Amino acid sequence: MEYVIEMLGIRKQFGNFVANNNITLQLKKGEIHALLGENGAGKSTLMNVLFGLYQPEAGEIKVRGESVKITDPNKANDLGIGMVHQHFMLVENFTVTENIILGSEPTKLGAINIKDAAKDIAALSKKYNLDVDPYAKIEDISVGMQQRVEILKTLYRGAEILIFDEPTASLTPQEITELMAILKLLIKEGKSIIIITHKLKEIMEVSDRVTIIRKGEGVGTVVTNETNPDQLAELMVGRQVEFKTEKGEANPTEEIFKIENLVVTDYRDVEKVKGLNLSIRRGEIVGIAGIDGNGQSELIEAITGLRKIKSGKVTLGGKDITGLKPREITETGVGHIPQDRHKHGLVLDFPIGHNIALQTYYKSPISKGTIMDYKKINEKARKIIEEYDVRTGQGEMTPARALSGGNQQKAIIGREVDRDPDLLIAALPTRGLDVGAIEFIHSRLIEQRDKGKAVLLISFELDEVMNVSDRIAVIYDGTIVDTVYPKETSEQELGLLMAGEKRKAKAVKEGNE
Amino acid sequence: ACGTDDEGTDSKDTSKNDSTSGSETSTDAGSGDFSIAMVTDVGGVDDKSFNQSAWEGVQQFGADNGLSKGEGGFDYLQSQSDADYNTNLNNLLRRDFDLVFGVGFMMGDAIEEIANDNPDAQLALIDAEVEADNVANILFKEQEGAFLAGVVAASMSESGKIGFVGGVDIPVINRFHAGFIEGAKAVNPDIEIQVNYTGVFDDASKGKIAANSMYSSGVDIIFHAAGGTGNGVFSEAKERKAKDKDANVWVIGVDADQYAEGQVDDSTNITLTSMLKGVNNAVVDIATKAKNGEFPGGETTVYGLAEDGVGLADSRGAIPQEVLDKVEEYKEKIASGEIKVSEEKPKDK
Amino acid sequence: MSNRVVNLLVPLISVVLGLLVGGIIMVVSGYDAIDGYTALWNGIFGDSYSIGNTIRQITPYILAGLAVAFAFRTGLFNIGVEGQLLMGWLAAAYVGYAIEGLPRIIHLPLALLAAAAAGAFWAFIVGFLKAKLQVHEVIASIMLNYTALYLTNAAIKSLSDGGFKTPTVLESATLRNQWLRDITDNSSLHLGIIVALIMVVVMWFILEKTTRGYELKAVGFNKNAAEYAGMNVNRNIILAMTISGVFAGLGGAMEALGTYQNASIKAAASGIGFDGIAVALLGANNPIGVFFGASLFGSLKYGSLNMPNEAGIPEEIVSIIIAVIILFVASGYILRVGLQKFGKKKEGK
Amino acid sequence: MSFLEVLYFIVPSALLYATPLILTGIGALFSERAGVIGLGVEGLMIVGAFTGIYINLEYYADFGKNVIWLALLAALLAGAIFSLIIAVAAVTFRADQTVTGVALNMLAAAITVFLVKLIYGKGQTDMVSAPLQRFEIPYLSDIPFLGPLLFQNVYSTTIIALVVAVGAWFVLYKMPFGLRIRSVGEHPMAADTMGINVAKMRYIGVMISGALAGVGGASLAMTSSGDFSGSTVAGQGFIAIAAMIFGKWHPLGTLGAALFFGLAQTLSIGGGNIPYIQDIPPVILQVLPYVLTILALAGFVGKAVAPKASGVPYIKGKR
Ligand SMILES: Nc1ncnc2c1ncn2[C@@H]1O[C@H](COP(=O)(O)OP(=O)(O)OP(=O)(O)O)[C@@H](O)[C@H]1O
Ligand SMILES: Nc1ncnc2c1ncn2[C@@H]1O[C@H](COP(=O)(O)OP(=O)(O)OP(=O)(O)O)[C@@H](O)[C@H]1O
Ligand SMILES: [Mg+2]
Ligand SMILES: [Mg+2]
Repeated sequence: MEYVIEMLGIRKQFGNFVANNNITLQLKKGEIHALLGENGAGKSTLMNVLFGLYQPEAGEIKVRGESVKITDPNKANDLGIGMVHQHFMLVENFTVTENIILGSEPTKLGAINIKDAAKDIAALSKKYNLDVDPYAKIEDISVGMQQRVEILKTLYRGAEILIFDEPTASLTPQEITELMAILKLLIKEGKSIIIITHKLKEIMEVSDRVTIIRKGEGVGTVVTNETNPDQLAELMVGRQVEFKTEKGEANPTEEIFKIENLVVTDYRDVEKVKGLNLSIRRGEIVGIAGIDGNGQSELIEAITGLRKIKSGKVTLGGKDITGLKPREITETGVGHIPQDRHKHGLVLDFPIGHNIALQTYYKSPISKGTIMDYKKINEKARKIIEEYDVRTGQGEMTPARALSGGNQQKAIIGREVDRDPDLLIAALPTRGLDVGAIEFIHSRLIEQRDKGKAVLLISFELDEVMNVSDRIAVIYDGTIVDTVYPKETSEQELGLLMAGEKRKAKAVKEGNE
Repeated sequence: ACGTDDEGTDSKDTSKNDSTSGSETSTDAGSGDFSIAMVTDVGGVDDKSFNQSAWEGVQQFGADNGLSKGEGGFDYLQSQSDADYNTNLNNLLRRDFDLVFGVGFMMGDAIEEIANDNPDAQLALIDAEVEADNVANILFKEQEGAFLAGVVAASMSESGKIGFVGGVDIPVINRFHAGFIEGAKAVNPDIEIQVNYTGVFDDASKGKIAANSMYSSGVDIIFHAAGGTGNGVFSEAKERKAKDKDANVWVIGVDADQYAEGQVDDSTNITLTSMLKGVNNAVVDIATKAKNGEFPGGETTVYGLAEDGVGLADSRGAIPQEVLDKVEEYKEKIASGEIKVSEEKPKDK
Repeated sequence: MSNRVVNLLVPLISVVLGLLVGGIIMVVSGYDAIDGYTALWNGIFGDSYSIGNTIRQITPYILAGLAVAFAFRTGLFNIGVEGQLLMGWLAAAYVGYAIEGLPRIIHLPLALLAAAAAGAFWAFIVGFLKAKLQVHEVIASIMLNYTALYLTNAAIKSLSDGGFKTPTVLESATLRNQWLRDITDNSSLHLGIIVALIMVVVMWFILEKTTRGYELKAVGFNKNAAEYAGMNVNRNIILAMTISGVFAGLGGAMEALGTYQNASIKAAASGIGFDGIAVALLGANNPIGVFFGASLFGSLKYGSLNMPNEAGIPEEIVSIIIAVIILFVASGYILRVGLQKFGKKKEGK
Repeated sequence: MSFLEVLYFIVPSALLYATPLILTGIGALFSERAGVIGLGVEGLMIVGAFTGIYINLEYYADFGKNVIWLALLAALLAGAIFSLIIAVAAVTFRADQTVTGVALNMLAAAITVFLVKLIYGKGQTDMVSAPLQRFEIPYLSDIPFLGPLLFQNVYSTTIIALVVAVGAWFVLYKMPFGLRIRSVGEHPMAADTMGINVAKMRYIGVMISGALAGVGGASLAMTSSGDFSGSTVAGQGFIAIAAMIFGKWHPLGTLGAALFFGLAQTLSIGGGNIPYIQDIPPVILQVLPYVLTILALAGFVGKAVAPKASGVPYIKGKR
């Protein structure tokens, strides 16, 4: 048996905290090896050790049978190891080419030979079917393309072993499909791959073997063909996990939220939402399915008051909230779980307790007049931490930054739900979370629904939309092209709708009538 | 802050070792002697200007009376900022110096306060006036010296254009300005005089640009009263001279003899002359009076041309005799009171 | 070792290391370090006069430090404290002498208020430019520092009819207090220290107790999240800058109504604003920390005056020491690592 | 003055004033591009000014007029070495970079004056015998209009500054080194994963800032004041930082901004001799350069974006 990588008994400590304890992972040549574990289990840490970003306290690493010390990423590159990180490692204001050649730039007379580099990259991207524009700036391209750039970075350096840390967390289903194809192509070209993902479906689909770690300890390695998602989940969490969130029938009552002919432009003044109509009733979850970039962000920003509305009308509980300030809208009864929890959801430098007050700091009982009551805030924070099972180091005084993504997300949801809004907008609420956390968040959304609230769920993941929503509105090119019920539709049909296909068909049909 | 005027020196005869270096501090002079000390403003005793001149006077007095530096003899303290004046004055009084000088117009308030708090102390204030019985005020008629500088400049100018570069626009500098203009106009009523207050005493770049602008427009002689800013005037003039031997550019220095500042090379110097302000002589004068029990407390002593308090430095041949004669002529008229020089700069140029 | 102990040890060790470096430099330069530090100590604590003046020196540093710290806490770098302080200085002096016939209980607060308003206005410009026109606050404030210097100089000139200082503030507006002077042997200690201490509490209160402070901090740390939470980001930026300017302006009032009793023309920046940056950083941008930072900074600065006086050592040595202390405090990370290792070794034994 | 005379005076003066700003501003730019705030350039300029003047005074006897080159070189080295304090504190010890810069400025000002007192026994040096001097560029200076405007009164340091500006642009935007240094200032972790030694690049960036600010300080001292004292540099380092921000962290932008300052400063000081301008009250002229800058920034320059990671210590593995 030929192993290209062997990590034997790896131990990595941060201070007194053991992130990896005696973990073993063996990668066969030409296989796709999945690495599975809960948030904070130590997956990224293990891979960072392999890539030379961290030095292990104990253990041995063998590459192609030879024992090596990977002191820094340079060394990893030399050994043919490339890594696509969980958070992209791209310089935003560099071009694709610049990002790829950084550190091993081809030169002509001392100057960077951008032209030749771009040509090489174009050739490489053709060979592996990784479509990129060599001259585009990173900040201008889609997440999917950014990921392709990341992959090209490793290939450009001649990597034979590729590590993917949660590559699908921020991709659209289409992009995920493409990525899976690319992975298989890479294997065909003789590469070996380690992939971290929380999505068991993907593991089942693409991997050959799976290594599972739990709380920093290796649980074992299984052959994909000989296992199933339930077993994997159990190995990962240490108990049985329910996938499909338990959900009763919805009892929608009166219409509470209504969007009429909404038109919104983006920062370049290009129309992104083009006459959109939507309504939500109390006691129902409406999921918005769609491919990223079809106006979802603009839609959310418009209804929460963060972006100017060009025309149209938004009402909540009969009250016209069109063009109101964010605060006025929140006050009317809107809760919002933002898409980017770091950027918009939290003040990372505040303790988690202070973050709980972010929407309500100016109101009794959190404050009296202009005086904050931090005792009350902390009390409330403790309540939410307890209720939502937010795992913190030092309770409400833990800096938000020090929480894992899943726990940050739980805190945000706790904060928003606690305000008891009539409408809860949840944008990509489970991105990057492990199955346990996902399950928890989903059941909270459903709980809201059952309390008679309206929930608007925006997600790129069909699974999530199908499982959680009571009604699915498909967004395409700035309008809702169709509304379907999860039970009456299939992923297939949704996919077509999201790609704008069915609409045409329907339109033709309607035209014929 | 304000090193009031100017700068300039004959660095050769400045004793280089009156530094703050500690070795000589604690020497004790024979007690019973009359001891004096001074507080500089932010310039310091080597500012090539009136602080330095005052310190020379203090040392002179010390030498004349067989005193040595330190307790019971003579000493100084330097101020880093306006906030230090009180403390420095007070520190010296506590060390029992018999007479303490405050140098510079900025020190007026501090002297007044210290004088009121210490009615038995004897203080002297240079360049400003306060009302206190135990303070001897020392003023100079800068305008009279500047008048002579104006006479020289107007007489020597070939282009009929001369310039004045000032530091901050304050009364002391205005006196230089006023005298210079009156002197120049006395010789040549049609002379064009460019005036530039740079607004700072410590930015040579500004002095340099100001001088450049003046020389570029045909000015051939610049009188400066701008402290460190004036360094820029010298460097501009020297540069022009270095580049073109025939360039007709001159600077008139201020306060001390600024001949050294004008040295271009071994044979060339662009310092026409300097307007001297005899702070050193005034210090010796007042200290001697005090020692003899004639301390002019509560009075203001003004040093003008008549008292040899101001004057022109040796021009080392740069100024022809006939001009020197003319200067002498005016000097007498001013000293005798026949010509009275204004202290106020002309309104609106 | 517990975190709290480490947090206390880091500045302490820094101070010790700074003094050590200073001592080494003195010895290498041929001075007597023991004499030097004795002089420094005496300069700070030697007698009631020194203590009084040390406190007086600390006062504006506290306020300048608060100004910088407040801005930092709200995500802004106020390098313009210097200019705001000058504006406050002038405003306090003007109100202090120009408005007659008011009782002290009204006049003094009014003069303080004027200073606060002037400083606030000057800082408001910076905040406004940043919030509305995306002008980087660092350039805007550097430029406004110079602008303030020249503007206040021109204003003082015209207020004093061509002189260099405004009239002395009236009795009804002064911060001077005879009792404070009496107990400190006529030092220039004034009531300003009380104002400064009150402002320490005010800053703490605003930031830690009020909803506004919560908003300001949120905007400072994460504009986007603040906007999502319905806060008006632009208004908060402007407000943060303006409040910072209030502290700076009051710093100017300390000088105008306490130390100098007037405003006079400055040939260069006062330096207090820049020192305020160091103070804020020494104090970790925390109001209580600023108080200690200013105390350390002000004591060393003031005590340094006694080094040339008593030991003949240039006072620059103290600035070197302060800079080294700041560097060590800033490099706290490495000290912490060292302490942790040290702590472990001890535990191990 | 005639219009032409005015121009012939303004342009060379503006260049003179701008020269140290260009050098220092671009120095600061290298530091910030590498992710370390350049606030310490004021102090580095002071070190350069002191070193330049000291060498010039001490070695004039040995080298004659050529001593200026030795002085500039020494200032370059002194600046680079002194900047190591920033590098060690900010990069290795992860110190707050603003603090480090402020402390360095204080340290530089104190140490240089302390040394002057120690060496010369007084608070300022004598004037140097070999200041930097203007010269004419042969042939070019004979070109009508442009000759007197640009080529008749040139300082070697101005030429150096222009070369540095263009060179910096080339290095930063065309060479591997520049790509790497910028990557470290934008996204050090990305650079790290690409095998770039973040600490090393930051050290280099800081030391380039020290070297250029050192030359800038020396050139300032040797052209304008001719001596060294505590007030020789007097805030020019901060103006240089302003120029760098004004120039949007771009070498040619910095060059433009520095020239703009030079022009505004010249207009304000020389304005007294220029028709129309001479009727403006002096205080307006004095504040003109500063107000113009603010107006320019507010009016049309727009938002400047600092290198993303500037001011943030890089700690491996930290998010
Ligand atoms: N730089 C660090 N310093 C201290 N502790 C760390 C550091 N990085 C990770 N940890 C700790 O190590 C644990 C494992 O982190 P790691 O990033 O490997 O988790 P993960 O399995 O990748 O999680 P996720 O699924 O959320 O990506 C975390 O719980 C965290 O407490
Ligand atoms: N420098 C650090 N110090 C302490 N904990 C850290 C550090 N870096 C990472 N961690 C912790 O490591 C854990 C996992 O990190 P990781 O980046 O994988 O988080 P995550 O849960 O996937 O979040 P997200 O998906 O939002 O990035 C978290 O608990 C995080 O807080
Ligand atoms: Mg991870
Ligand atoms: Mg994750």
